[in-house]
Amino acid sequence: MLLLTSILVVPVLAGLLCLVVRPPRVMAALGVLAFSTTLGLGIVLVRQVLVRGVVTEWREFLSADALSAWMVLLISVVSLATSLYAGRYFRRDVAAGAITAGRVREFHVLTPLFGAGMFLVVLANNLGVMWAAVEGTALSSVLLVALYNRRNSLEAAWKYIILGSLGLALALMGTVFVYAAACKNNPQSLPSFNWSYLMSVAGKLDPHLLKLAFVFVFIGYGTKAGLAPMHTWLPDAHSEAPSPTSAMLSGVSLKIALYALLRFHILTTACLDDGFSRSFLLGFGLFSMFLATPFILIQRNLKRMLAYSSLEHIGLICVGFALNSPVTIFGALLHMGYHALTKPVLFFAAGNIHQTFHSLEFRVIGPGVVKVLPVTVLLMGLAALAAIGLPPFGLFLSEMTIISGGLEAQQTAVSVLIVVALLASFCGILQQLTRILLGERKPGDHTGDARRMDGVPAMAMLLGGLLFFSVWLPAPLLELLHQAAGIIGGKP
Amino acid sequence: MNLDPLLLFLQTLLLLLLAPLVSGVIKNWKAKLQNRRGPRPWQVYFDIAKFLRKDMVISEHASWVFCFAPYVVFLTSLLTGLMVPMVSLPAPLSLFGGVLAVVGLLALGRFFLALSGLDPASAFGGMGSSREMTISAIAEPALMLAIFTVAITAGSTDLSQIAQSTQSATLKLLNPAHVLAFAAFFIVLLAETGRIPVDNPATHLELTMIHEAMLLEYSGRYLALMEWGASIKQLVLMTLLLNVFFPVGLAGPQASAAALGVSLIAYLAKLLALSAVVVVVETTNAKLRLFRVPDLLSTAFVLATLALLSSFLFH
Amino acid sequence: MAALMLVVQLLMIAQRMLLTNIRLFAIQSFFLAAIAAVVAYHHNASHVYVVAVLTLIGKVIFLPWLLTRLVNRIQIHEEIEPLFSPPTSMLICGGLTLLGYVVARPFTSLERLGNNTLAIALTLLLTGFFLMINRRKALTQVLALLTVENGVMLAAVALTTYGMPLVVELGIFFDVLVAVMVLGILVYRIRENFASMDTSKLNQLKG
Amino acid sequence: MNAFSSTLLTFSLWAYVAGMVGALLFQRAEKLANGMGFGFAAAGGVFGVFSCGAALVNGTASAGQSIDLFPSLIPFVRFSLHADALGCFFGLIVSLVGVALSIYSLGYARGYFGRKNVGVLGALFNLLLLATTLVFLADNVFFFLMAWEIMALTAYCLVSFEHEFEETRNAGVLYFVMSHIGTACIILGFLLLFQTSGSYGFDSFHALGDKMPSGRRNAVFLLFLFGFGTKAGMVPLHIWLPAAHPVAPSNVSAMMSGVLIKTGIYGLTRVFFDFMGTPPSWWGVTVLTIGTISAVLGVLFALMEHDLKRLLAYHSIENIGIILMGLGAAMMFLHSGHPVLASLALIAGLYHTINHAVFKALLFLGAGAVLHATHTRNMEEMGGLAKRMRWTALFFLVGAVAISALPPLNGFVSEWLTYQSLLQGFGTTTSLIRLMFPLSGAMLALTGALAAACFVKAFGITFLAQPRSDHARHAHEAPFTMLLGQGILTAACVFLGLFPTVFLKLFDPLTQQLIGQQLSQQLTAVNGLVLSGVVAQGGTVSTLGITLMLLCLLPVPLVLWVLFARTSRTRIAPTWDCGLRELTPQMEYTATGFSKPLRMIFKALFRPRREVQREYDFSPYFATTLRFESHVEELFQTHIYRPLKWLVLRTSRRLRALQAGSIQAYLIYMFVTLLALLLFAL
Repeated sequence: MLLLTSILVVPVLAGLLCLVVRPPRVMAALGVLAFSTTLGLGIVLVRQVLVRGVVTEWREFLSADALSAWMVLLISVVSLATSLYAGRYFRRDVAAGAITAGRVREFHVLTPLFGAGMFLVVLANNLGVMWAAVEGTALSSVLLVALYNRRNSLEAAWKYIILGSLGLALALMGTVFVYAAACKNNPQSLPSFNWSYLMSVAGKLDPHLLKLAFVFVFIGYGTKAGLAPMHTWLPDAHSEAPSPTSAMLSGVSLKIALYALLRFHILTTACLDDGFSRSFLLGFGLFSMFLATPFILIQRNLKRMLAYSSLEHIGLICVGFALNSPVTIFGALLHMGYHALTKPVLFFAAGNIHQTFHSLEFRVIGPGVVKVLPVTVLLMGLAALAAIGLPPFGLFLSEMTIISGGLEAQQTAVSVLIVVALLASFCGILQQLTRILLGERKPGDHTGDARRMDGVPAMAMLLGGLLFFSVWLPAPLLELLHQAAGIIGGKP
Repeated sequence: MNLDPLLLFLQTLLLLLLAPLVSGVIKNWKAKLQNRRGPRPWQVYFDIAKFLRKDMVISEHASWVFCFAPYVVFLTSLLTGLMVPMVSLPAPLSLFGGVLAVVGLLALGRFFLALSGLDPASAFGGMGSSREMTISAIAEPALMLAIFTVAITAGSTDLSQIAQSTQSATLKLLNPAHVLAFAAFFIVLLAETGRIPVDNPATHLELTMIHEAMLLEYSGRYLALMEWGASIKQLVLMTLLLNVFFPVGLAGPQASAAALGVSLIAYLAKLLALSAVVVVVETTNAKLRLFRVPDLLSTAFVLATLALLSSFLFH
Repeated sequence: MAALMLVVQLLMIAQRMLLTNIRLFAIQSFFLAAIAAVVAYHHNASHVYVVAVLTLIGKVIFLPWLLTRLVNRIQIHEEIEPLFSPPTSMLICGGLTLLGYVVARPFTSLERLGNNTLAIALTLLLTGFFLMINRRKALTQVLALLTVENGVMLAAVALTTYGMPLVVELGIFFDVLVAVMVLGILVYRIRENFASMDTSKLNQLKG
Repeated sequence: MNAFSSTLLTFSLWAYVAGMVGALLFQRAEKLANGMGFGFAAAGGVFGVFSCGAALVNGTASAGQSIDLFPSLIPFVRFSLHADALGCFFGLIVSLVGVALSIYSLGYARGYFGRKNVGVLGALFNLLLLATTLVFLADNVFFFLMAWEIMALTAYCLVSFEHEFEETRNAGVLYFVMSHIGTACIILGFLLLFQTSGSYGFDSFHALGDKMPSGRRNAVFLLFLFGFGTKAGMVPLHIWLPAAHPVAPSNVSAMMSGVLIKTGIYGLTRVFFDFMGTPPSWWGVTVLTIGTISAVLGVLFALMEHDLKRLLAYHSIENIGIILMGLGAAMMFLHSGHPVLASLALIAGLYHTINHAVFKALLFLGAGAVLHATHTRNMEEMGGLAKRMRWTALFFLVGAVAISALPPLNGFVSEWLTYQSLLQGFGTTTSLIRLMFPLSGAMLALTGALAAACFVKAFGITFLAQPRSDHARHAHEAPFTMLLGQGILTAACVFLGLFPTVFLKLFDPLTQQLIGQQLSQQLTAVNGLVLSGVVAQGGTVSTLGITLMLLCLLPVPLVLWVLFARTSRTRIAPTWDCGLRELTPQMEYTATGFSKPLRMIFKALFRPRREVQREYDFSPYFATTLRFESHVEELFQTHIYRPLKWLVLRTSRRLRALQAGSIQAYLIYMFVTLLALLLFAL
């Protein structure tokens, strides 16, 4: 059976179906159906990858190794949660007249396509196709960001698309250079542009050209992955998009771009076999972590704060990869997963708060949200504790893994810097959230229609998963992660 | 365990009887020095007896602490007396505690004294307790340091041990460390026994009194216990100074009756001498303002520190 | 011929009128198509012809037509006020060109059609980038983006033996088309909401 | 640890779990939740006491191997416990205090019925006990850190339990932030150890310090001192403590002040005496100095408080200081190679640890009862409670005497041991450092005296004299469970005070494990009646003897009654009021007034500020209304923390300009980065 193909096709079909079906409930259901299918397929894929190492289809046009399988899982889970949450969310928005039914349809059409694009990114073997797919995700998501036709959301969307596609143009330049390197290698025929092929000839590629290529690719995909200082679109887009989309952007989309970057990183390292690309990842990762913290400390807007925290986590993940010891890479991959399970919950909760208080400004929301939305606050609190790296949640584990791995690799200074950055963001998030979540409502505020149970299934699903995987990483998953770490670390 | 019941009994008796006399003597000599006739030395006995006979008036606001305090004050000072060698080494109860226990027990007495001052809801009592605790607090480090200086040389906190080691090397008495410590302890003694220039035992002028202020609400037998306890405490501290810092003529263990007699006489002589010094100091000095007292006590602290330093140098 | 593209680029930077800019872009894209055709003829690689044709249809005919239509639709012909004054921007572009040549020098070996196309491609990219910074109108930023794309395509044609594999070419081509459409939609909406296309008005999201 | 102890231990852990689950399940039914939560907690405590006690008594503590609580399913983490002597000792503390607190809470939590969710309170309380116990028993870095963080988190939740008040929220955040800063240091410290040992098990860290390069060794020392010191609340890292302890529910305050800050002491002991090998001399000196400073400053700040619970919180800082003095002296002795003295000092410190746990918990429970009765923490509104709450007053008085280090109670014993070790320390070295011993001894004396002054104020103003407000006037005695809780701790105070020689035996396995000495024989004389210094003729004390003698001397006054006072009668009359009509509460001495002299004497430290606003008709001496206000400033707040915070926030605001919203600027960032990287790549 065509496993990879079906992973790609199922969401596309769901998206196209949404064009024709009428009732919004059905559209939402279609999304849930599609992504739960892909999740199932993803699990099958994992087992096949563990058996065969690499799964390929269409003469290696599509191929999946451990790394891609891991990403497939993340994409499916987050998208599933999103489509679970989106149904009620938009019903409420439509009821409140914040958005038209047509736009809701747009969402239900675009979200699966967005997902499919991300699947293509991780499954495509051809680097050019991968580029096209990334561009595709950017284009589909920008319309989602602009879904509420408000001034702010348009502004955010505009910045997102301009910076994003400019970045991607640079990435394309880089990709072209890589291909050029491949051509220079055998001037006669039209060489294959498959990552697997390039890896096989990596040793013989022109190092200069590859360096140049990596610079462009780094800036390009780095922009999409929100590495500072190319991150500037990120807080805007994440805060202005409808919460389900924010969840997907923050939960996986960043990591997909990072995945694309990683592929080139692996290639470059294999060719140059020095710390060239690693130093990029390290520097920009740390810079992102440190740039994020002051913005968290003095943030006034809930979703922007969450966005900056994503920025910091991405930075941490990059550093994990850059430290390049099996332990840290493993930790970084783990961190990706846990973060993907955590961040959407926070954005969903933010969505509920937004719909109840009609604002995301801390001072407008004011203290005492717990009195209005106890369940949401409980789940949000747990997710926040996870996000700031407290046990028993897994992020604590992965962070500790990265830090200790760094010390093991004698990178004491880096580890100390990581700890400091994490500490600062901890203080910020704790202080801000305590300020709004706890306390007593101020008299005479309009908490109009508080719906206590909104979005609980989605959040509970993710948190449950988080807790479960925090205390138990099943053996196949561990094996998968170790293989993925092996791929990145260059030791298969 | 070496508890000699006879010795214990004798020393208890000595303490009980000698204490009022000492304060009587001091009062008397003071009057003489000020060209007054003054009360007879044994007047204090009569006072105590009178207090004991009188009815008691207890404040309506007072709680059980008020009635409990006099016993604590009296008994603690009596007990400390038994831990200090008076006429013979070792002190009857030296086993039960050395200098730390003595200081601690006196502090316990002071603690309840201060509480009883607060209990009747009178402003005077509160003022008295506040000042008492303040002064004792800043007197404490000087006291400890002075004692440490001798204790270190003896390598023990047991008063009898200290006295013995001091006795064993008499020239140590001229050791600057020793002298300085002696001076420091003397100043602390003045403060702890509520003497001029720190406190004026003779006055009931509200702004100057400290110790008396706490006793204002007491009458009858409780007052007797308080006064008596205070005088015992004074005797104990003086004895401490005399026999620990200046153990001349102190009888050693298992001494014969004659030796005991000699040492008793020596002790009384030293006691009278010390009282004389106290009297002179009290008459020649004016009472200090409350916020000048810390300066005096910090002087004591500095002296003790110097003592420590010099003992460090001479080791 | 690549040099001509650069000249056009510089003209665009100097030029202020919106419609003229669009036409200049069309011309530049035409040159790109021509280069592609030459390459195709040179190595008679059939699929590079496809690229040439696609470029011709897409970037020389369709996109300019679309943009012109958009311009007429939202009625903006007013002047574009740049960030830097024309002389300054000219100087900067000179610097960028220099940088392009410096970066490209080590790779002259792998140039198929000589006269350092790579350098020009890089310069196109950089100047396009600069153009984007320099202009405030939403539409000109789109144009600038497209010129950057042109630079990339030039590199693609120039550096590689037979251009990229067809799949990739197609993918890229359609992505560009869709991108421009999406951008068009956004421009239109922005125009509706802000009654202007001045991106410097888009500065509400801070912190 | 033999089978008996380990079984009981597992029982106690499961009891906590059960309490947690039960309380959460039945949170709708308050009474049931209350009973479940605190009942199970008490049971767990009892099990814990017996388990750890037994392990220490029959000396099998250190013997046992580490047992896995349950198999680990994630990499790096082993959920392994190892109840060695040190762990057991601290386990004993937490369980002992836990029992009393749980019983007390049964009554105290009723105050929340209908207002707050008692189920959550109970669950968190159990979780706190559980986590704390695990902290003491964990045998693996990751597991330790997990327990540590969960403990901190639970404490945060409990501190902000009454989160309706902003003061509470801020205090909670401050606590958690400080605690987390500490944790970061601890993490780094452990990872540095791991860098050397290459394993996460505590067993691999034993005496690791000797194998380390001195630079890293010192780094580890400082990191741990900072990290655990923050948790312990040593000066100058203490600022969170007086903020967080008062605002928590009183049973939690007691838990935090009694046990939680001791986790810091546990960490220091574990690291310095188990991991770090023989320390260089400056470590001991540092710890001793910090200890002395903490002790003195803690009590001085306590004196200035008239919020009863804040006062107690500051005293925790003081006592931590005293404990640190013991530890520091021990380290200095280890350096100079006097294991016997080292163990004496260590015992002094740890003895004071358990003593402080007991009497501070007792005092906080008393304060809780008072709060429960008068609904205020402000001493100026109390008074006269000794008549209205007889038992509470008695218990509080015992606690006060104990904490003031007065004989014959337990505070005196541990301070006596400290004095002994300091005194003997003078002879251990010939360098100038030895002057530190007597000087810190003198400071200890000062601390003790000031503490006495402070508790005369605390007890006198709170419980004696006339009520100063209607709250106090209508106060009522606490319910039985609350009294029982206090009673247990009071009994513990008396036992630890009167029978130190019995208790000292428990230290043998501990000192054996850490230093290789067993002192209980040397420390007791006259078949256990007397506590004696370790060196011959070093001085002896017997609290039991003192108590007995006091009783024996009691006849003296009684005889005098019989002789003289047969006929005298006793009248109850109003206090002498200088001829005014009557004595009103306004005329009493206030807490502020009581501490005035010391405030004046230590002016330089307190920087007192006073504002008097007087409104009068014709002469300022006959004011119609008078408003008096007096503050002292916490110099660490004003000189370290506020400027630091201000600096950080200002920098952040400056950086905010980067994200000013102009897309041109963003493009320029990208452009510049691109150019920079291009140049870098070539």
